[in-house]
Amino acid sequence: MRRSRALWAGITAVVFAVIPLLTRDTFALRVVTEAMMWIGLAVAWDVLGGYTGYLNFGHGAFFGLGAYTTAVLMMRGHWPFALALAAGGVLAGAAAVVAGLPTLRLKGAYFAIATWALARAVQQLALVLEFTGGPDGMRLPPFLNPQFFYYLMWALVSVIFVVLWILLEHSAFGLKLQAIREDEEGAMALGLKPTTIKIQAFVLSTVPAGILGGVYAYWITFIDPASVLGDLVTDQSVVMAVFGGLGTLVGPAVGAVLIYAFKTFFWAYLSEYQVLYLIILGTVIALSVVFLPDGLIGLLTGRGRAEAPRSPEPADENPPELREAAP
Amino acid sequence: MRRVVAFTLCAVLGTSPAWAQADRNYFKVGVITSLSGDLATGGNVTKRGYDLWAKAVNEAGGIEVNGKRYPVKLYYADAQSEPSQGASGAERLATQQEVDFVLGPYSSGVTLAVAPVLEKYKIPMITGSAESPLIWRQKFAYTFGTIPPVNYTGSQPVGALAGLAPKPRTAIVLGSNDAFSKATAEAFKTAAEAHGIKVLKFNIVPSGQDLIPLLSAAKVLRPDVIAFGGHDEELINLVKALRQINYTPKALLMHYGVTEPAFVEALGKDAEEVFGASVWTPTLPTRGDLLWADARAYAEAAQKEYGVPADYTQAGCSAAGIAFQAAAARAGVTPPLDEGEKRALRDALEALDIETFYGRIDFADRGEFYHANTGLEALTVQIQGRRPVITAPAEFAEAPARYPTTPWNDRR
Amino acid sequence: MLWQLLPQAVLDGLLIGGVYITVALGFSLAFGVKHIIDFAVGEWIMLGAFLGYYLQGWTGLDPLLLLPVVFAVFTAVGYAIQPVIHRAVSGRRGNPVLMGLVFTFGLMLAIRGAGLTVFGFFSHSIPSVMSARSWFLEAGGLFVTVPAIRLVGFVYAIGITAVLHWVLRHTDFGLAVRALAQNRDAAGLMGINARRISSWVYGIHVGVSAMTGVVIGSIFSISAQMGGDYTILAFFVVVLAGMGYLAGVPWAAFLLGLVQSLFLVYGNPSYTLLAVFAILYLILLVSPRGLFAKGV
Amino acid sequence: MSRELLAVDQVSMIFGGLRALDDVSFSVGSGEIVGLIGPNGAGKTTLFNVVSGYCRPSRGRVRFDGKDVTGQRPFHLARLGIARTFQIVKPFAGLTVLENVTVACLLHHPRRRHARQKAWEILEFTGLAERAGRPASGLTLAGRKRLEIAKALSLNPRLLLLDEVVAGLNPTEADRTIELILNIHRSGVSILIVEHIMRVIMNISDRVAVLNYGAKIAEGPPQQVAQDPGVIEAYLGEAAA
Repeated sequence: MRRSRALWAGITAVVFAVIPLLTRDTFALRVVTEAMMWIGLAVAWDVLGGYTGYLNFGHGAFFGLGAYTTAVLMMRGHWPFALALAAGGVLAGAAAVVAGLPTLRLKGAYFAIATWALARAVQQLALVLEFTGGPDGMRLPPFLNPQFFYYLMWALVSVIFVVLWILLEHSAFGLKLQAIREDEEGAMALGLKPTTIKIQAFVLSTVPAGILGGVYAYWITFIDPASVLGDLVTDQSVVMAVFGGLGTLVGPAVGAVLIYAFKTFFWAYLSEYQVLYLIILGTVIALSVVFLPDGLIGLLTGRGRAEAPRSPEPADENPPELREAAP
Repeated sequence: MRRVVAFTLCAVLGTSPAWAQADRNYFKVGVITSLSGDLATGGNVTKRGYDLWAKAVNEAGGIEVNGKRYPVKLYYADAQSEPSQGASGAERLATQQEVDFVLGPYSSGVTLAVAPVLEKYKIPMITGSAESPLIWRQKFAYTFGTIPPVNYTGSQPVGALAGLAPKPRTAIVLGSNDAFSKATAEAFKTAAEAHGIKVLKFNIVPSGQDLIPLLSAAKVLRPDVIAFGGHDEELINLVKALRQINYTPKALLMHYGVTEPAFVEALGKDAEEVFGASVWTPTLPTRGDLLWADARAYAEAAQKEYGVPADYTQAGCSAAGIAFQAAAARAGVTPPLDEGEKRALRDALEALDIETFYGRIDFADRGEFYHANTGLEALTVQIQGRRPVITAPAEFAEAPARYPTTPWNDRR
Repeated sequence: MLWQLLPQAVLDGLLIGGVYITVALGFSLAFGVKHIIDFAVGEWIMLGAFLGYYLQGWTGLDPLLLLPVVFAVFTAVGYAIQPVIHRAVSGRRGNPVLMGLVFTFGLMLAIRGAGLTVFGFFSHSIPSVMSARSWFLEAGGLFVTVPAIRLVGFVYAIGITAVLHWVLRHTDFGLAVRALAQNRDAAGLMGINARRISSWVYGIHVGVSAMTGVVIGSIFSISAQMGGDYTILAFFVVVLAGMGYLAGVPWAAFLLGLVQSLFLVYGNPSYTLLAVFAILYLILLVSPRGLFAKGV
Repeated sequence: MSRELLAVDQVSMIFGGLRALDDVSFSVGSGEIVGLIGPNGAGKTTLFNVVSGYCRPSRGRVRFDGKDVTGQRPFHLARLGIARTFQIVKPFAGLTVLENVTVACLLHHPRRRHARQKAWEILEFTGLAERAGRPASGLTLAGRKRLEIAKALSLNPRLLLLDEVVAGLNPTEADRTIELILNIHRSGVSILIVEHIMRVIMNISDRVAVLNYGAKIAEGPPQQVAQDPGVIEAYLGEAAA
């Protein structure tokens, strides 16, 4: 099973590598480039959301932070793109430490709200600062080479995927995250430092978002607080990961491809029904929580069925949070 | 999952049809606008403007070039209020549909992302609604706009207010922190200072902020004018807040938002006598050679087609089509346009100077308004009898400005 | 000059805070009892506001008289939806709190989409006779203007808080709710029907939020996209108060209102929201369980 | 008594107004099995929480192997060699039995592969090997309690705190668990065990300490404690209530 998965991953990667050689269609390249960006974002979100059980509702803030850092350094500091991009990733990771310190000590509920607020705080910051261009945003020098961005995105997303695959599925780190997700108190008894590990996971989740944001900025050539610091990135990453399957790497990737394909199709052919999109997106996410708690991937791999009922007691009442609240 | 990937790949790659281009006898026109997302309201207004133009042109047989008529066919791309989707849409229109020219996005953000893509493919674009001064500072060779930027339109009403008696001496200028509103507020401020009105307070505030503490503090300064840059919801909130603290300035000035029906609908008598800026109203005396003879004719056609009154955004969008129509005729280009013909079309646009139902269209070919339409006269409007009425400049004025504004409590 | 503005700024801050109380009250109750973070709280406010708007249009009555109707309708809606939420949070995947978050997040998107479809994109206002009134008070060189509609909103908020407080403290239902919040198992032993009580709690949350929408529509404006702004307000207040700690809500709301008001008058208005965020961050850093360290 | 491994010195724990532990002192010697008994609410679990670092005592000190470890966090104590089980067993439900134990083995075997090898050994030792691939959530109560022990054991502890690992099991399961505990003890691990079932405590403990209302009321060899009038009264009192 493992080997065949690796094989298929390899084949997928090779297919993606040759696409630009097969087509001269720059629009198709653009679509696939963006799809890959969403794969990277959804998978990165899942490091914290799925593996660690902390829902980051401010994923877009880190994406935007990367985008702005790259843009500011390139435009005001005249840094080369590659360096500015790396700086964007580093800054996104540093922001995760700052944001995580007060919030990751707490229960997931606080974290979810705090990250949501953080996203708005970062957006406000970009709106009032001078060097970010305020509400007017920033333009970057157009470098309109679709192949370049395609390969860059492909390489970055592949690296992100492989690194996460190794760290989460084949090294101790992933296991630690899952242990903390399942029972933080119990994990402490086994020598794990939850807050430290959670902050590491947060950084691991936000650095890719920051880097992808930087690529986005250079690719699209224009960023402003509404487009890179709005709700879109967060909303879509969450939906893609939940729909695809939390706590896996393949799940969010599949979710990203399907939802992005749906979105592209929807807006290419059904744009008269505009706002239905939100309704469909919302309904899909709400229903998948109820009927597909393991996401699409749970359905495909049968993971959902193999798992025995969670506990002999009625799964019903008493969330763990409540029980832990008692001293 | 593999099958899914494969399927998606095929679906994506399979959508690159080879269009028979040889002897096309109609124009392919790309339309990029935001039909969904935050900007969908405005985006759909622009779509109406573009659609109405296409319908009228085709009813007349098409665009007349060298005595022959070529119909137009519109190809849409929904920017979804996202710059990236706008750029993506532009790429599709340029490479798959191979459009001859493009009618542009609603917002300046999307325009700024779309313009470089079209630059690359050398496809001329006219936006009928983006009005941020930023666009024109970028000096895109192929991007034009029919609506003058806000710093061009925003100063006219301030000047008009300064000419009223008794002359307003002091003003408070507030703006919401988004690109359009901030530029509007800055234009108001600059113009006020130029006309000798003292600006007591100038603040840019976060969008959606409850302004009552700020207005309470401002009330103490007793400003003659309160000028505010914002969008519909914020305009309504501002008027309601002033109403709540019961302060009536001599003049309350906003931008185009007051001309939207929603403004009057929401505020009723409190909307009366609020000043605004515009470049076009259905009653503007204009004279057009192409499609519609004057503003009234256009307004009637729009009302008939959509059942709602046309605003200046919609008119600006229809006018963008007319600009292309006129430029194509002058350049003598026929579909499909090759690169040289697109360049000729662009040059013709730059040289264009025509009268339309919308007013004069004359794109600047240099300066800070590069490729924005500077042929128009900015208008001062005031809500009178539940509709926007032109009060300045004098040659277009329908009625004198009501000034100073009737106190809130004295209205019927 | 500056100090003269102080009474007005403080009053405005308190009046703003008053509105925030009811934005956050139902949300805090739902969290305290059901541990549901309701991402859709702003959307309930939006839906309530539009129901008030249309009812006002049809009946011509003052929106403030329509509050009970809106409350009744949306309490029923909340009561009916709770079983679905319950099902979402008690699925096989552990972590009910997070599943509830994701579920209400989906609900939020769907309601917003539906709102945009049905109500369109334009802004409206709910006219009330009170929005045209105000009182000017002056004493000893100090003066304040009291906008009537805002005072109504303030009184409404205090009233709802008082009623809720009374119900929780002095009725059998309130006892059951408190028992449920303390300990579900024990509550079950005491013969309390946890599901029915939960449904009522969520119903009350939705009902109060929707009613608040009408008050907000009378003070400000309403649009199908307004929800997000109020969701974040609710989050702010509840985190400041300590999650699930109902008694902290009014104080947190007032603090938030005062910070905004004072900052708008005495600070740089551009940074108002940033100041609010900074304060929230600092408080979380120092006292993670809210102002009173009483959060769950 | 052999060399002192754990020393609890005049520890008090106050929650609000409630005195959960009142000036409790006792010790566990190296190689000893010490039983901790007392009626419900006597403070046994609280004492466990203090010793394993989940609660910081209001007063008093805890020493482990001669070092003061009062108030140290659980993960530090785990590193020092204190392992515990939980009365309410909560395995990492989404993980398999093997993964559960592997997490614990990571403490001394930082590489996932090595930890997994070690985990297999522990599973063999604890008799869980044939259930290794199953989700932990699917285990029976006995299996879960055993898993708790396996995880604690994986930390290579010098002191093992067992919180009611026998209660609730049927006699056969109980006997097997007792045997496992004795095996662990034989491998050189000191044990502090809380148990409700007298038979277990009396059979395996070298020494027994008795808590009642947060205070230690007796300590000594099992037989001696069983005859202590204060202890009998405490238990009778509970039975009568």
